[in-house]
Amino acid sequence: MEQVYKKPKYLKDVSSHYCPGCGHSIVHRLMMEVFEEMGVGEKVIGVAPAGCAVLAYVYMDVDVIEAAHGRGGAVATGVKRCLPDHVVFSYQGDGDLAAIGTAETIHAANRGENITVIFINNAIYGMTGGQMAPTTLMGMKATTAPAGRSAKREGYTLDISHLVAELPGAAYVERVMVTSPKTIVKAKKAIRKAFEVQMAGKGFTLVEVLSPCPTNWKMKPLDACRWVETEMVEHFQPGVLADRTGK
Amino acid sequence: MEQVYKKPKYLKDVSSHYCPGCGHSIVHRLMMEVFEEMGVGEKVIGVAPAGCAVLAYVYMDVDVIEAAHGRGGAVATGVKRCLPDHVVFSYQGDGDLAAIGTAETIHAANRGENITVIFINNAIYGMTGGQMAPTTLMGMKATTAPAGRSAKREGYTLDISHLVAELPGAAYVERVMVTSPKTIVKAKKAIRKAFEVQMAGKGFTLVEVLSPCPTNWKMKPLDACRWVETEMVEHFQPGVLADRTGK
Amino acid sequence: MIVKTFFAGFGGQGVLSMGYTLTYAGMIDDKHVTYFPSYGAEVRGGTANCTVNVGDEEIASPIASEPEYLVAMNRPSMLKFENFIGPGGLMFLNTSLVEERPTRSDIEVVEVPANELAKKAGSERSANMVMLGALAGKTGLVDPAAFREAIGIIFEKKKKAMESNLKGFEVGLEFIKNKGGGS
Amino acid sequence: MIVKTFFAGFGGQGVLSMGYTLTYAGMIDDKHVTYFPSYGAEVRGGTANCTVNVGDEEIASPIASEPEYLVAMNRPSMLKFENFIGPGGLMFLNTSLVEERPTRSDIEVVEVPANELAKKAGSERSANMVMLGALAGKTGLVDPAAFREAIGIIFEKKKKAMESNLKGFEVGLEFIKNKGGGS
Amino acid sequence: MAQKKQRKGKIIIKQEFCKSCEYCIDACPKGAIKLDDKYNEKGYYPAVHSGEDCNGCGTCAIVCPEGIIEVWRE
Amino acid sequence: MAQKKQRKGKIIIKQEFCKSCEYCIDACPKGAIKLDDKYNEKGYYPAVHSGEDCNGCGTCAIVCPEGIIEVWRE
Amino acid sequence: MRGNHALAEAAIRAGCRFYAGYPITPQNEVPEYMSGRMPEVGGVFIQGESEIASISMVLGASVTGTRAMTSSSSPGISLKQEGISFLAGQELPAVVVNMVRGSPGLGNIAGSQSDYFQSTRGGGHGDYRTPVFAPASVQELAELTYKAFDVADKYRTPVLIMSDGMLGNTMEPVIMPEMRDLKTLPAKDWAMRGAAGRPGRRSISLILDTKKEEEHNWKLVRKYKQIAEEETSWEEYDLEGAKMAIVAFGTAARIAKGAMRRLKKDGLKVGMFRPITLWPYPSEALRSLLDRGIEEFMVFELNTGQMVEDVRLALEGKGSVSTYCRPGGAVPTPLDLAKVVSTRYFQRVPD
Amino acid sequence: MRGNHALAEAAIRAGCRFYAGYPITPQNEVPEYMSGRMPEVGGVFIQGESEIASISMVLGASVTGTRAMTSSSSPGISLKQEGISFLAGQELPAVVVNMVRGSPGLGNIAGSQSDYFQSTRGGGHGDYRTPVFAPASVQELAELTYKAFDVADKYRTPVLIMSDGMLGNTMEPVIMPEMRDLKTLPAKDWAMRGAAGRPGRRSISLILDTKKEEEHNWKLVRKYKQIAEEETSWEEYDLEGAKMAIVAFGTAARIAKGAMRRLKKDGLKVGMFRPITLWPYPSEALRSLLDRGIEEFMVFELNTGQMVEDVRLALEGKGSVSTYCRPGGAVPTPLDLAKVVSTRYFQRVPD
Ligand SMILES: Cc1ncc(C[n+]2csc(CCOP(=O)(O)OP(=O)(O)O)c2C)c(N)n1
Ligand SMILES: Cc1ncc(C[n+]2csc(CCOP(=O)(O)OP(=O)(O)O)c2C)c(N)n1
Ligand code: SF4
Ligand code: SF4
Ligand code: SF4
Ligand code: SF4
Ligand code: SF4
Ligand code: SF4
Ligand SMILES: [Mg+2]
Ligand SMILES: [Mg+2]
Repeated sequence: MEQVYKKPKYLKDVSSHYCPGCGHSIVHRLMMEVFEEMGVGEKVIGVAPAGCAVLAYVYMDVDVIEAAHGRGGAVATGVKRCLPDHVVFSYQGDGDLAAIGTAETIHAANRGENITVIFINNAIYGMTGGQMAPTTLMGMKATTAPAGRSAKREGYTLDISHLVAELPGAAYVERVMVTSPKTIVKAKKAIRKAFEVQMAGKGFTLVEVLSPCPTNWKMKPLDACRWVETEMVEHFQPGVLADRTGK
Repeated sequence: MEQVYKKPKYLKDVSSHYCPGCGHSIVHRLMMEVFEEMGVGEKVIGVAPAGCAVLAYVYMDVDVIEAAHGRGGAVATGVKRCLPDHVVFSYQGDGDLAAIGTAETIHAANRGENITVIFINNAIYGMTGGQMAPTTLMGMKATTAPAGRSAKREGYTLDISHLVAELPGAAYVERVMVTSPKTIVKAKKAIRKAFEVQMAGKGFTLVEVLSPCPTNWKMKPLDACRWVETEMVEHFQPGVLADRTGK
Repeated sequence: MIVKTFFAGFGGQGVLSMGYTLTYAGMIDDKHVTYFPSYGAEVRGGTANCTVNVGDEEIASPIASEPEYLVAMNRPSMLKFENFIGPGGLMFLNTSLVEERPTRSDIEVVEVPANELAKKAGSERSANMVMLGALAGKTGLVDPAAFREAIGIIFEKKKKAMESNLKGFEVGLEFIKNKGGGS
Repeated sequence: MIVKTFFAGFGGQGVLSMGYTLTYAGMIDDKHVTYFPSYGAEVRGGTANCTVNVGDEEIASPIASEPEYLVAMNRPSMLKFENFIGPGGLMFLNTSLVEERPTRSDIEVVEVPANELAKKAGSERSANMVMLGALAGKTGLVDPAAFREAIGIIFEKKKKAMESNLKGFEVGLEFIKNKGGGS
Repeated sequence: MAQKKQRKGKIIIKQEFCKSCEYCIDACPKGAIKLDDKYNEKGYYPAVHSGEDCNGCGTCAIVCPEGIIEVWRE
Repeated sequence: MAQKKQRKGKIIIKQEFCKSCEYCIDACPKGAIKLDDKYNEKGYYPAVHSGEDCNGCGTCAIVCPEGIIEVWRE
Repeated sequence: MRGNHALAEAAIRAGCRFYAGYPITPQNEVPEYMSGRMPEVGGVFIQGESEIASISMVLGASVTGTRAMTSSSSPGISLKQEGISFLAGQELPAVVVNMVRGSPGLGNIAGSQSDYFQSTRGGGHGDYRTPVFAPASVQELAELTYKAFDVADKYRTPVLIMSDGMLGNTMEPVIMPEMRDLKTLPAKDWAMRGAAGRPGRRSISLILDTKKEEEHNWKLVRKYKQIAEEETSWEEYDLEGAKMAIVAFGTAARIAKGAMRRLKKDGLKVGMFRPITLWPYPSEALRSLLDRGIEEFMVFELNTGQMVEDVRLALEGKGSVSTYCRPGGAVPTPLDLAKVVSTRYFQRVPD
Repeated sequence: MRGNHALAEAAIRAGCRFYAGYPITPQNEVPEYMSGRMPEVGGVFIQGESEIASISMVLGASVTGTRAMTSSSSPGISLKQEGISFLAGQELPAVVVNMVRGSPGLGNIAGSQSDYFQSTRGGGHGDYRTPVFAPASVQELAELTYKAFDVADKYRTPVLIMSDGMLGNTMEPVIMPEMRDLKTLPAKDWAMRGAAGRPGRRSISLILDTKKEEEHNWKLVRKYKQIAEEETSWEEYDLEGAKMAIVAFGTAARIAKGAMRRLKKDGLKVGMFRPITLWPYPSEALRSLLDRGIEEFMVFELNTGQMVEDVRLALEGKGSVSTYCRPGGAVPTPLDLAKVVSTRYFQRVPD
């Protein structure tokens, strides 16, 4: 028999600290598969966030820098400008990228920095224990929105990828999810596309991944996936939000 | 004879530090006229920026707080949440609002904070002496973009009002200019509209004013006005960018 | 005297709730108490632990060095924390989930098949309270009446949980009595 | 000895350029020099000033207290800075733009109709160099040859400006000589 | 149509605050403002009534950054 | 159409890393995975081959967050 | 009550009606508690988009005269330094809580005292100081938070609470201070609530005229001197007849108390001096121990040695100072400390 | 050359090939110069969207082994504190320039030394220290900037240049250090340039295990000790036979030199001790003045009194210390200082 699937080369053989069914783990694996398939693993420099993925370097066998919370876009900019031929990514959660890191995200995109941002949207602050994120859905409860998010008090669910997509520096922006075999395959394609666009020097790329956080949503993993597919997509429609690669 | 124009009540009778023909002065006056006409002057609390308008309180006879550079959106939020019946504005330049203050601007808008932001876009850092702003036009020279802004190096001209307008919390967003009698009258109407929307409790309002900075553009005042009307409007089209007041 | 108890297990096993109940009971029993849960990123991956100090004098440090009692609700906890216990200390081991036994010989192992007992008593989820009953019975750290009162207050608004927890606690207490331990 | 000169006027009058030229000339003349312009928000509203120290020893502080020489290119500068000058100091006053005279009697006022002289010499814009020529002639602070060299270098790439500036400088120098001042 | 009677107006400019931006001059439909030929305290040539008739339309006041033009009309 | 011959496959799950999320179970078109009835080291009931035929489609590997399923196919 | 909850509830009772903060371990329970509690008392809770936004919101709230608070932990507190400097410069009251973690960088979330310098020497720019309270029990966490609001208002200054995750997450019985009636709080005649019937007010820190800025600086210095005279606070334990003093604050002092019990049993005459305000530092009180016959000082800190500078400054070269420092979130046991102390004791203290 | 330009050019010559900064007076000439100069040498200039973004970019650049710098002034430096703490924690070299202004808050843009505490006591969170260079002339501004890059690389630490707008805007003749050939710079075997032929590297500061974080902290302490041994630097003026020493740094020292000339003329025996590194502070050298018969010290600072603490710590209670402090951007003249010094001199120094 022939082996049709094995752990990708750049994914280290250690057990992760992620909760059961966490989307972070899936995305880590997809990225490592893509690097292996593209043959770029040894040219990759990644930036890890403050967030549940802070320990990404424990799993990814590529160069990884830990950024201060929210500063991934700026740190990656510094790296990429010094090493323009390397493959540089910033991996960020929704709090990291869309709250404290708003300015760094918008401006890295607006400068058209030739980097790839992998944006894990789980509509919550995972690492710190379930506080409200900018991406938290209306009515959804969080430990800092115990009565459920209301527009009057907490403001609206923020679609930051949409804002990024409006910027001329954004070469490719796509939203995907990792909730089923089909969506996972699609997510991987998007990730690969983003890195290819970066390699072609076309500018800023971002892949937003709608990602289950069973722990803070207080759901079973499979229920969390169904919730993404039914509730989250209502506000965050998957698809290509910007494609300026033709130019 | 009857007096048809006199200095508005809330504009103090002192000579300003602004350069000849500076748009800041015009906008100050328009705001004070609006407060007088609306009869709200004694309920106004304003937030001044770091920028050429840092001394706004010297001219405006209303309560004024000086914010740290870029934080006007957040300071005004703190004020308004404590005094919901007062009229609260944040007055900010393009560096203040669209560079260092990006996160505060986007999130105040996204929360639908019931405040008014007066945004003076002069495509340059005025106070610090002509450095590039996020709003600097492509090809335009600045002291930190001596070869002229190029997308590859400095990124694209940022239309932050457009981003703000995309947010559901933004009740009213309009872009105007202060370059001629006609545009000034229009600008005043927009400012009045924004404050009326705030008084009606409908959410975040922003008026972007394309504003001449003859000094840093190295132009005569009248030439600066013509430059706004011909060059700046190419990228920053005046008009209503968002109106969610119907709801 | 200050007595330190360390509780460990996976997140789902109600480990923090065990510690909290002991703390509350200690307070009712007019003791000095501190409760210190594991917090933050440690919690990822589903393990949880907490330290409870109960004493008749002011408690210096809420965290435990060489606790007198260790409650290990699963195998990883037993392995990881076995060496924490002070010499002569007790390990309360949930033998429903752990087959092995600790290697140290200077501690006493109190074997409690908590999940089985709880299941028998009606709800496997109250295995933690079974264990707490065993701890209360074996050590006499805090008066059982105080435990009952504490459970009553903590679960005031969840009658069903209160009942099954109280039941679990009694089962554990009973189990130890029958086993001949206890103070 | 360190001699401090303070230049003031509106932005458009080439005030900073006067100071810069003096500094450069001082360097060529092998003196210790510092040049310190007004900067930042002070500059809004169109006024400008700068301090130049020239000496034969290391210069402690680049800013001027009680400067020996004040160059006032307009009325507000005269009024604002008149009290800065040390007793016995000189004020070079641009009488083309200022009708009044300072009230202090312990300073000497050197009246130079700089704009008029410059206009006559061909370009009103070189009024600053006229003034500088007068300063050089009156004080002997730095050798005129060094000034000429400095202007030559600073305006190397702008031949027309260089020529009109040189001309202005000579006119000022001449003016003072004829006036009978100078060292 | 009968020709409308030209209304009469008057302006007062606080010259010492004027910065010579010329906005009022550019805006005045009647050419009723010009720059003075003497510097003011600040060193600017301030705006001044040119002698042409003013109609009191107030346009100059609308554009003046310094807010120093007062306008009267019959 | 003739019925396609079912291909044969095989999976190996690194049980000690499994966290019992059940994604593989849900995803397997053949129902070839179930949860084991014994806790693993981490305290989870790990996934295990259910006894049903596996066709080596690899779907389980695609969804497994831990990347611990290896798949073979004829 | 859990430390973080006790702190939050004490703030509410002190009249805090505005809280803005951003999540960070180990103080998440503060914003979480506030998010539920503020609406109950008609106050405002906002989760800011960042620590910077949060402290800026607090500044805005404070200007209106509202008692306002923010909280964070080390990296987040670094981000607030500009804001704290502005609050100090504009003379606005506010309470800023720092649940310190092991650092630099992201560090970890364990109990630490590594931000002592930052807290006491104004981590922000410029000539200013902030009162810093260092509680050593959950009870004191509540009491000092309560008091911090009064001190902040009285002197128009930001006040820091410096504690750590160990205290913040410890649950202990607490007697809560009473709920303040907002109407009884002293009026703030400087606050902005609209300029009805008076000229516009300003709250600024840009003072371009160097003479005026210098005057402003000296005015602040006078205020700081007054705070030093009136608010310096410390506690002494068993110092009567002691031969050696442990100097420790916060969590470290708590551990030291445990160590002292052991040392006492062993017959050692060791007392403890516990600064409660880290700034103003109780220098005179500490120096006076010399007059009381104590020559030997051991500074015990959960960092690499920061407060020891204040101890040295206070003692002015007199006495003998040693340290036991444990940085990085390492929290030694009372026994660990007792061992170090007794070694030193027998080396140095003459029988 | 203007101070800010000299600084920027010296950085380029030291091999700096990455600059990110955000405008703020009085250091705008640094980014302005860099924006034109960097492209000429094949380096990178970015105007960051904020000070925080800028220092984060510098961190990214530094990880790749590129010599990198950022610059700002007081409020902007407060915003960089988190980033500086991260650089220190991740042991990454970088040069951070602070052209201090009168503060707190927005303050003004005049020359000031009010960020002494912030610079020397790690305004950011955690147990770290950064070397701080304090130049006193435009020439030294260039030289110390040049050196800062070497020190940063050698010890893998951020290095601060603390100066002010007076020096930054002063034009003086400067002899520029030579242009470094980048190939001659020592290799950085820790830098990330992709993981070709080796496992992935990491540059981190999150160390959840408190034991490891404690070890990391002690490792940093050892490094700081080494820096203190090898890099401490100061200058002495006329101290031989002096009866009194002025202690001053940077711009203040420059003014003091002028004052000394006057005092010398008047026959006073006054020397000056000028710390060049503010951290590590030249404590031993200062203390040794006691052995050289100097008992009287006057600390002269352009703030409300910050360095005086380091002087007191160094002197360990010996000698007599007075201060002349001028905060808020006020810059006294040599004469002002001379008067204060001579008053004190005649009070204290026995004939
Ligand atoms: C300056 C700073 N503020 C706050 C934190 C605490 N913190 C760490 S991760 C995080 C947010 C995590 O949420 P998200 O970015 O959505 O990532 P997730 O864990 O959900 O993947 C926060 C607030 C920090 N480390 N640094
Ligand atoms: C934290 C901080 N960074 C930088 C500055 C310096 N600064 C003051 S105003 C300003 C920008 C001015 O530009 P803009 O906001 O466009 O206002 P304008 O002067 O053009 O009206 C800058 C960078 C500051 N005061 N604080
Ligand atoms: S808390 Fe949520 S995001 Fe974090 S590891 Fe667990 S499931 Fe994943
Ligand atoms: S610099 Fe520009 S924006 Fe500032 S006052 Fe002058 S003209 Fe106005
Ligand atoms: S009021 Fe009208 S007509 Fe009269 S001066 Fe002004 S613009 Fe001209
Ligand atoms: S518009 Fe005003 S400031 Fe400008 S020239 Fe006319 S009067 Fe003067
Ligand atoms: S390879 Fe396909 S058939 Fe086999 S177990 Fe996996 S999902 Fe099921
Ligand atoms: S998907 Fe992976 S982790 Fe989840 S149950 Fe299956 S094998 Fe276990
Ligand atoms: Mg998240
Ligand atoms: Mg601007």
